[in-house]
Amino acid sequence: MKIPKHLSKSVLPIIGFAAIYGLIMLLKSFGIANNYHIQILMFAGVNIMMTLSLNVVNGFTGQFSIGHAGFMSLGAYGSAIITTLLLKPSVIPSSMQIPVFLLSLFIGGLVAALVGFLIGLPTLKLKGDYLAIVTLAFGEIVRAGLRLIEPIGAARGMIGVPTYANLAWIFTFVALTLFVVRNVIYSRYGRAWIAIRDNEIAAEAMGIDTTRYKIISFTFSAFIAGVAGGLYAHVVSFIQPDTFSFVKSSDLLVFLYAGGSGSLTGSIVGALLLTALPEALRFLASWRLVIYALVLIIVMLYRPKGLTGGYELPFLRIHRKELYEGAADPTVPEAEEGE
Amino acid sequence: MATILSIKNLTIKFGGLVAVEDFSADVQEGELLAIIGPNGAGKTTVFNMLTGIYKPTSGTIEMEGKNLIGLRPNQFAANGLARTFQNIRLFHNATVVDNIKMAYTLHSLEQFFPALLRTKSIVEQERELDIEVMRLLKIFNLDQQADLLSKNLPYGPQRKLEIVRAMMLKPKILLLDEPVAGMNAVEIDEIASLIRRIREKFNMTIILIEHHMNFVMPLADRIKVLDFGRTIAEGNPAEIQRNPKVIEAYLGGGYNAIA
Amino acid sequence: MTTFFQLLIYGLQLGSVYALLALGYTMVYGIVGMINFAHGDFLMIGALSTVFLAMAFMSTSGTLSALQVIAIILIAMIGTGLVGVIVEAVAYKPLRDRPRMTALITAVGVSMFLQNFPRALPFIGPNPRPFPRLFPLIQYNIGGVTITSTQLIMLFLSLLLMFILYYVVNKTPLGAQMRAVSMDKDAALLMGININVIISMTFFIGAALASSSGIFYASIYPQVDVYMGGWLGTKSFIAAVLGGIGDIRGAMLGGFILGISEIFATSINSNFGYMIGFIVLILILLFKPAGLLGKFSIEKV
Amino acid sequence: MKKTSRVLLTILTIAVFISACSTGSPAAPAEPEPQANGEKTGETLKIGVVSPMSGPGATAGKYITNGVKLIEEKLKAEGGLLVGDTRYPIEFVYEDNEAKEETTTNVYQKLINQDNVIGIVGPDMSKAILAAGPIAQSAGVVAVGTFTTNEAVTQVGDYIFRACFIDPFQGRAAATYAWDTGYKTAAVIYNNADAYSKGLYENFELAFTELGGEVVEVQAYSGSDIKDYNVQLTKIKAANPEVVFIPNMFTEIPLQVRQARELGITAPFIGGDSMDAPEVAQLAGFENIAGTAYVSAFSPDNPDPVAQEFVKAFNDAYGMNPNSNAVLAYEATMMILESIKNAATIDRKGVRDAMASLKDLHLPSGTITVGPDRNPIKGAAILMYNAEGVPEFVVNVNP
Repeated sequence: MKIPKHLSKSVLPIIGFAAIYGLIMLLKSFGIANNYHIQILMFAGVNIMMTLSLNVVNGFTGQFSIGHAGFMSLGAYGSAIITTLLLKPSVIPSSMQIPVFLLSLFIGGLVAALVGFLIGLPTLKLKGDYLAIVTLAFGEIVRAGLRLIEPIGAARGMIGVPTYANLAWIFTFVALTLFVVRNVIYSRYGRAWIAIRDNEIAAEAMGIDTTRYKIISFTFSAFIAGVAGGLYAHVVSFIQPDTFSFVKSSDLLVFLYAGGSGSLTGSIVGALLLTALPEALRFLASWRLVIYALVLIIVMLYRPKGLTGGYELPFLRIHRKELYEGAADPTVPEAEEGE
Repeated sequence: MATILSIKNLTIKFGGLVAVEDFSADVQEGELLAIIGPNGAGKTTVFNMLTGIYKPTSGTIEMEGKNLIGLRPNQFAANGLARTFQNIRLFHNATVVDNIKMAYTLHSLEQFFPALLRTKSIVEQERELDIEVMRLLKIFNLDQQADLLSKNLPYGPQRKLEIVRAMMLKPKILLLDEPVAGMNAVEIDEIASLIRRIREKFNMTIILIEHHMNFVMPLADRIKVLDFGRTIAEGNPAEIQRNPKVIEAYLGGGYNAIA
Repeated sequence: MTTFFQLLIYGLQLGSVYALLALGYTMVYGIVGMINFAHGDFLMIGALSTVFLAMAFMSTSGTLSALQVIAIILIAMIGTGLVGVIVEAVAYKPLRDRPRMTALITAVGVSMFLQNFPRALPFIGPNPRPFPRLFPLIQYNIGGVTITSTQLIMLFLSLLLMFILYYVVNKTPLGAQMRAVSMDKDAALLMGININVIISMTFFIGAALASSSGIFYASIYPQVDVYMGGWLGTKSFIAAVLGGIGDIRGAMLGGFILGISEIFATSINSNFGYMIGFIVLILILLFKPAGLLGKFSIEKV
Repeated sequence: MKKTSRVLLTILTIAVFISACSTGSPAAPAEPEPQANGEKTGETLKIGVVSPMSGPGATAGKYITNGVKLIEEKLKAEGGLLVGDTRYPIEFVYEDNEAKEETTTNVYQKLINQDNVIGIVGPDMSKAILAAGPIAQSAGVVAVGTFTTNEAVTQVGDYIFRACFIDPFQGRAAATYAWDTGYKTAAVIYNNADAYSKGLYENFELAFTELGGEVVEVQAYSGSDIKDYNVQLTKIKAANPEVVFIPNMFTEIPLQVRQARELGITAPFIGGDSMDAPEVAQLAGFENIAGTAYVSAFSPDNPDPVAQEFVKAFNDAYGMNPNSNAVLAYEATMMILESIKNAATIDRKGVRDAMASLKDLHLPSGTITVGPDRNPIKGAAILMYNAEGVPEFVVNVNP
């Protein structure tokens, strides 16, 4: 039998995610996969979310942020403060732990989003490298600031963040992020962002309030980064300011453009591969990072548009034809396939 | 016929250089006003002022009595002034349909959080929009290329698409900046008929820049001639063709496009 | 008052380092139009090779003669210049007509390689090395303000190099070709300019400049390791942008302002200094959105 | 995008994961069969060694690896570790943690789940073991930090030990030495981005003021990228202290000493154990570093035979004196081996219990006993650089 398209579209990906998760758990029970691989996957998951967040600003809106680790740290600290200092596991019933965890992630995201909004408001009129420098400076300011706040451990960092985040949660949030980012890309907002990216002058002439849509993009991206940061904190259980340095930000840039910017699939592939690669290269001992660097260079030389070269997995695309599925009049205004 | 756009003594200086001086015009509803003149006469500069890209040094732009000076380009668009560009400025990595949908952003009522979840109402709005866009594309028979990336369109259709995109803004005035630049005779006729269709179907007011005479003459109701930023002549096509100043300006400018 | 001038001198010292680096950075950017994240590592190569060269010379004669010093500096500069040319030819050239982000990521890879390759080599390794004293250290005391010969040399050389570079780019035929390439590659090609040669030259000069700044840097902060270039590269990028990227005098100005603001911020409160430095940076850019000397180019519409 | 390359990409992805999944062969319990000399051969035991082999911390990594390699060679020669009448071949697995927390957690997971080690030596940085400790704890694997002097480290859980003393003790040691030498006023320049540096500074100030001394000036800088300390040092000079405390990384200290001397600061310096690296003297310049004292886990001049034997072995192998990094890595490894010997049952749990009750283990830096809080009860030595840039033993500080 044939599954109706609109169903397959929404249901199959969920089944797919569940299947992959199930498979991993199966492999684990057979002892083929172990906590080592699962942890790599968890970091990869967090990196996928971060890369998607960066993709919204750099890939789709065509701005140039190189300080995204700053938002990540805000989310990480924001949520960790709640689960570690305010509502620590010892003081709340275990039944409340998960709600508190989710709440903390949400608040972490909000903090990042708020700051993203405030920093974006004055700075997003800057173009290209000038904006880049401001975002870089922003990241450094956050880092330097966190170092000086004693209650959250200052340079010592925060110890004993409860490890609430397991692979299942990471999977859920990655799926969720993909879902919302895809949706927003195929709405008025996403189109406005792409218009700004492709030709800012034309976008303005076509009545798009570029500043407004840039800020929306920036804030949205910051929120995702914040949630990702929160997850990170609850995977590692120890965070300190220098974890979120410029090095982290540039790693994210690498994930984004090596995977293929402006493509959700690209973010997945880039983050997944480049998180796993350094671990896969362990057998090279001290030559590991040398080879990693070479691989990176070669990838960019042979796939300048990134590994996926703009390809998008079916369930991460919404073709306008799908608008007519299950509609009163399901006849698609005919048009030949392009691309 | 009512005046919808009244432009008074627009002047703009870059550094010391006067690019456009005392440009005035009252644009009547439904008319087609053409601005002609040799290269570097300041025609595009006038358009850039009329769409808020440049802020005039002095002068006023009033749209139905509302002063537009100092507004941002997107606000000019919101007030009903839609333009095309001399050097095509499409959203190159978006499909033809999306290019047009992007010009609808202004009018769209989609809210952010519903958009995140892609609620039913969003899907419906998107469908309505898609239907409307396809209807428009059909009118200008671009519907066959609906799902092509706009950068993969041939040159002619790209220019056409820019005009359709501007139409999607539902403007009160359409500003066309050299719509037939670099086109062959066949394509030129096509654009001409397209403009005629726009006028009768939507009763659209149009301001048009062009120095391609045998394209302008049959279309325009009224023509203004610019030279070195100054208006040297104004009138209906017949008058302009006879005007010695114009001929001087063109021949002086070594221009041979006069039919 | 004396403290003010003393601080100013420290600021100029630090600034001249940033400025020197930013010069090469901004030149490459202005002409090739790419952000070369590996620029800072050229600095490292320059300094590191100087250490080895000095060792070689020392092994024969215990000390270094002025002539040898000059020789060392020249060899290091040329050597690094060649590295720059090779890097460009291998890693950047194929991506010249690609989106600039692509080249940016390649540059990150190159930077990683330039840091980790020597680190992995047994005879270089990660250990920091002392940097030989190439210039005599004399302290002058003017009204309570101390200034060292090294600081003076740094200032003088950074200014000198800036003027030379400015002259080369704006007054020489090579410079004219460079500017042509930076404006419009295709047009330059039609004018019969060999773009590849010009861009190679640009990278050669850029890398050589970086190497020289590495040598001067290490003369002030005499400690060299394979990672020294990373953060400095970022700093010079900041300086170049602050000044108005692509503008040689801007890079100079940006470098000095960055250095001076850092020093004064630190003196206000050493705990917050680092932060204040960056806040100042943001404020400047808010008021000069295209950098200090960069002017907004009105896009042809 | 072409289908072929899409396929290739998928293959690549899978390939990377498979290679990441290449499970290390779990040590199969070999049936101990008696040898000629009546010795039985036990199963191979694996010990993980975590240190920064790349990244700015890589220098420490080399010393740590060298320290452990000494033991590895020795065990190879002997054919393994003799426990009762059974000889257990010992295999060391060295992993790079880039001095990053994230990577350290990965390495711990790998060692524990892939190589199933019986115990882990390192890493050397508090922040790294603070991140990875919980993994060892929950997996029930002994982890012995080498240079992880931050108090909090062993509070992670009862599987986390360390080979070094802790910051409060070290800060107090430095303060006491300063006071006893007769210094009444001190100034401090520290790295407020570095927990180690900050911790030492705080403990030093606490102890020094308790003793009656006064800290007249405190200056900070943010991060190891900073190379210009002129502003801070100028202020310190103005305060004119009798001694300057510089509890910083060995890569930062030389420039600080140099610049201070160039500014005309004549007061002597006191530093923490991170100063114990041969590079420091060369980098700072002998004339500048002379007279600088520091707290060290170990002194090469220690007359104790065990110490001398170790120093000699290290010199024979690598042609240089060992520093604290090397010693502590060596001792951490010895602690694990000793615990294996004493273990009731040779498994992770057994080793942990044995280590918790380690007593009077005679090691190069002295005789150590593991205290109730899993910190070794051990003394420190104060060393001072002489005019030839060689650290000389001054005095022992006991807890």
